[in-house]
Amino acid sequence: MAEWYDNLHPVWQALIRVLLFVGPLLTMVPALIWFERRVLGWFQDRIGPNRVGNITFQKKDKWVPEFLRGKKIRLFGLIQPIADGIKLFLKEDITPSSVDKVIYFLAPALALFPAFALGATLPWGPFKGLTPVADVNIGVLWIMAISSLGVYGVVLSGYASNNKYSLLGGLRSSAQLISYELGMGVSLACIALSTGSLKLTDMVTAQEGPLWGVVPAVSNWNILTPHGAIAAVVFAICMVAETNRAPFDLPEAENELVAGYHTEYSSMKFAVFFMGEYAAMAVYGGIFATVFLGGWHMPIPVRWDYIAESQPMLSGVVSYFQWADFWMAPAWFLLKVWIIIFGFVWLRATMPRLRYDQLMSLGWKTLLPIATVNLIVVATWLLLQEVAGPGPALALSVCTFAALWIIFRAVTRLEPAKENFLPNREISMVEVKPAEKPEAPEAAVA
Amino acid sequence: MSGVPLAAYLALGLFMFMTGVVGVVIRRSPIVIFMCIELMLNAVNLTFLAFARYQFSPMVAGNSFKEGQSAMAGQMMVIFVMAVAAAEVAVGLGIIMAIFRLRDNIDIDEMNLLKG
Amino acid sequence: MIQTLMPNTNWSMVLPIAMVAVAGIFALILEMLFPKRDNNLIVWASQIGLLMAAAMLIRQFGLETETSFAGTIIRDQFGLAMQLVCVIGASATIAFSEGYLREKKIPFGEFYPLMLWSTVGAMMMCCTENLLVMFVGLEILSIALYVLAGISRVEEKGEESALKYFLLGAFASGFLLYGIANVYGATGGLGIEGIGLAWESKDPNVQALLAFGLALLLIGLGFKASFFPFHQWTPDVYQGAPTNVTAFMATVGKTAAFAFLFRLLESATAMQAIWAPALGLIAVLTMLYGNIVALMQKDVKRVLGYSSISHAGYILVALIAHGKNPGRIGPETVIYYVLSYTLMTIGSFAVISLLAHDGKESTGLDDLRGLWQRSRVAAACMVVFMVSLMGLPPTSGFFGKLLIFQDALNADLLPLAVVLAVSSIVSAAYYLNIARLVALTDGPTEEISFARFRPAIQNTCVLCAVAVIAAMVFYSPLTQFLSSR
Amino acid sequence: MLNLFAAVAAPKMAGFAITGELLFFAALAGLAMLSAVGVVAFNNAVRSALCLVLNFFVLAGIYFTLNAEMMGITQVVVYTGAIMVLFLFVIMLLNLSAPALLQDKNDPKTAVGMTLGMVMFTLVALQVLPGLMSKTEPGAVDGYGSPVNVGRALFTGFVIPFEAVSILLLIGIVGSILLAKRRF
Repeated sequence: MAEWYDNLHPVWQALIRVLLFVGPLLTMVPALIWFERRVLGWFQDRIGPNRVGNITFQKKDKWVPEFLRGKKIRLFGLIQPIADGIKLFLKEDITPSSVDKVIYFLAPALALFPAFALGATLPWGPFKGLTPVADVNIGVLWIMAISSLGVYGVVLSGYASNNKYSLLGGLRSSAQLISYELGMGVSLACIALSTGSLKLTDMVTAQEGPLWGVVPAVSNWNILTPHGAIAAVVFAICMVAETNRAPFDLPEAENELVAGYHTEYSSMKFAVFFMGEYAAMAVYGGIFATVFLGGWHMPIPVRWDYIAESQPMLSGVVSYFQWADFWMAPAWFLLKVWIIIFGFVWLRATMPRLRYDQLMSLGWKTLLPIATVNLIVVATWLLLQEVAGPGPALALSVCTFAALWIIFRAVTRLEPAKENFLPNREISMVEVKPAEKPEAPEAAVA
Repeated sequence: MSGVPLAAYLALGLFMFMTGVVGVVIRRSPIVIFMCIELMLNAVNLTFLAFARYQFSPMVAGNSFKEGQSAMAGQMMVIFVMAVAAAEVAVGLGIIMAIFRLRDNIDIDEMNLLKG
Repeated sequence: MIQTLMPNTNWSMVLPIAMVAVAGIFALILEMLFPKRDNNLIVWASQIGLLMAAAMLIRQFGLETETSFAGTIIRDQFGLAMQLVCVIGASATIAFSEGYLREKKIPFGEFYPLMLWSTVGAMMMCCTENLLVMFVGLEILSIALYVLAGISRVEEKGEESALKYFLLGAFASGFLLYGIANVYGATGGLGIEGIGLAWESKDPNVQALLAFGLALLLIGLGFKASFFPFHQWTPDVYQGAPTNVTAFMATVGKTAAFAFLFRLLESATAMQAIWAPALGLIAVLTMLYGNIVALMQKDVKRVLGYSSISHAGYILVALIAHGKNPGRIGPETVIYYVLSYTLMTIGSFAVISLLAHDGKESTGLDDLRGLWQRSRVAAACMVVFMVSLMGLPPTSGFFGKLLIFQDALNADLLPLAVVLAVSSIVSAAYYLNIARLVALTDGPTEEISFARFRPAIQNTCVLCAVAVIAAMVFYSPLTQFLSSR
Repeated sequence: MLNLFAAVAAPKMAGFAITGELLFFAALAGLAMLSAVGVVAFNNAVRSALCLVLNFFVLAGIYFTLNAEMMGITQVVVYTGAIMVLFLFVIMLLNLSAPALLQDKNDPKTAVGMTLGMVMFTLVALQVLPGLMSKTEPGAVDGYGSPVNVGRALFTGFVIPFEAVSILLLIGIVGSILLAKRRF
């Protein structure tokens, strides 16, 4: 990096790294809220927040440039989150009388902490020494460790509220988080195994290689490899469950639990939960982008180096791409994160909420076995690669996965499957009354 | 970490271990007793890692471990203690839940069905 | 190319253990595939697995002593023999379990895998000189036993015994671990062969750590083997747990603890000035306490619990004698005594399991009256077991005690030998009482007419009784076979 | 500031100087000791559990100071992330049906037990620890606690217990389901 940075005291360097991580994350949260509301509006064929933040300049204002006087500048509701924040901040802060005070105040902080600490190992660009707050060789384990702490905020707020619904919400959440933690961990382990390192920067570097070790022009994004694709799907589902987002937002299901663990929280304490959720969304998006989508590289998996070498006539154009790939790294990274966040919102807009038993059986009976089989396949693939070279290894590992999965399904199918769904019903929006009967004579007598 | 004597780590471990023992003896809820046992196990883990780091006694020739393996042995022990603790917790809390279902009470002082 | 990370590993050494573990997994899969509560298939699978493990063990008898897996696993005659005892114990327990569990209405197929995995832990403890492997084995053994003790979920007594066993067991393993930590600190490794060497370094710091660590280790293992001050859980848990689990706990669980204690004391011979007096005192107290308190019990499972405490004392005498002088006093005594103890204990618990009927089981001494009316053969076997536990000919218990006596005298442990003899005489009172109640008194007839009869239980009793007598008759070829070098 | 401390304390503590690292360790150790006492002293089971979480977290920090980074992070994953969550889960389940059960009454034997524990601690510490005060320089190579080294040791010398632990965890799974499932 730049010389002045290298000359700084390590403490200042660390501070800069922290600021580089926390600053964008904090600014992203309000933008995210606005983005979600707008996109949801678009999905639901309505407008969404578009009023707050319109700036109208008076004709007589002297301090604005000439061409702006009397104009109205539309910001499409971008200021809405800030207005929301002000509203929450000014609301009355109610503390119910019989809560467990210490834990009641501790819980929101505990909910926010993991969301911010989680991203400490995320690399935002190829500028080594600048982007990850700590580029330790236990990066993936760090993610596992911190994400498993997220459950405390939820469980403790549920307990401290001294409210059965809150407690139930907290319990559901802890069960959900523990269950999906496993699938997530195992699918991350697949990638760690194929990369051969637990460091996140190493994972990004490993994705710069040729695809499957065979196709030289395409870079080896983990989502493009067979095992990586499976791991990515499992990870994506677990990620949504870990952030308590729809369709896995059971801990706060309004119709069953009156908003679950944060029923008793109001004002800023509620805002902290809210912020935690959105920050977690952004950070998990970053993890997904780093582990599966090539990290800070351009969102197209092309190896510019190889193209420049093999097609010298293109080198002029390619050098431009190389430049963009390197210098616009944080922008690419953010772009990927936003794409993933769009996926989050899309899920929320389109998927109905799961029932509790469905949630559990999805986590334990589907995702965990898939991820475990995948882990075995990755190990086999690595072994075969040593023996037989990349091509056959890939084919064989795909076959192994198919075979293992068929065996697993065959074994589990033996148990007679219970009917898991409600019988089909007619649902109509307008209540249809049965044909009116004449009143019973007895009733009339009575 | 240089500068900190090995004895400081060991004293911390011993203190935590003793606290755990005291807790097991004086508390009445099986869950809290169990937590105190976990405290003891962690004190042991700390002791293992302190010894592993400081290599207090690497000289014993008869050990089957090669040079440099001694530090690993302590860490391995910690890993296995953690694994064992995980299994133990699953089973132990299962037992506590089962007994709670039977009698709606988990006080250790009221476990007096078995007498001679 | 692939580099092998582990040169010179001899997988055949762990094959018996792996066989038992795989048999357990196989049994679990069978339970999953055929969940019809008809467990005969699982029982047969388990027995075949144990039989194969026993065959693998016997095939290795007489081979050279050898270590493998970076010194964590050792194959010697003592370890093989003790593993064989564990396998025999598990097999005998499983043999009478099916009928008993069905009578008690706890027909879980998961019982058998847990039993087999518990055996895996015990076998691991028998074939290692490494504290880590011992600890993992001990925990596999114990955690499976916690579950098994509480397997009868509708019985408050069973759950209570499981909770007690679990809390005290976890507490004791905390002590054990702290002991291991200190020994590790003193020797720089987890192998127990380093203890003697470290002690001889004469460094006072090392010696303090070692003494502290060894004391804690002995507490932890003494809990498993239920020596005197750490025995409190034994009678309670034995009474509350299902009878077949008790039989397993009293035999295989203790066998494993004795096996490791044997190796530990052998490698700590240099420190015998530290441990020998303390352990001697513990042995005396264990023998006397177990036998005297057993006289006052009213529950037959408690009586056998206390009797097992006193037997632990007897075996401890043999262990001390060996540990004081490993060159002169061989392992034959321990192997022989543990084998005969396993057979007679499991046999007597098998007879007691006849008390279970239609989901109920009351195990007071008075309930033993008229047991002969349920099965005359089993009652006759009970007499044999009681005679053997007492230590009278013509049973293996007699020879076992004789060997311990002889070892104690050889190792200049005259007081221990005397206490052994005296406490054996004391024990005659309650053993004979049980034999009398089972074989000579009549019980209420209307209950007996309801009592059904399970042939597997009777067969187990007969096999154990025959084995107990045969172990005496064929004493010399048996010991030669078990301890062939 | 630190030098001042060292100058004041140095004559009393022969053999080693007070460094920043020592102070850092002292802070962590103090936190660990306080939270350990909290586990025993709080009457409320949830408070005890939270103290234990804090203790485990601080211990992870201490493991990092011992350069055992893999162990530190595993501590967080296993203990704070899984085991303590399970504890809290069970406490809450019991709390849902019988809140009074988790509240221990004040008991005079608490103080007695604490005192006895401290006496024992002092006795043992005086026996074992003084000789080890002089050992201030670590002997293990840096990086002995990296994931690579831990993994290599796990799959070479300790492969048998590693495989055996899988059986142990299987027992945990089967056992907990057997004990805690609602119906037979």
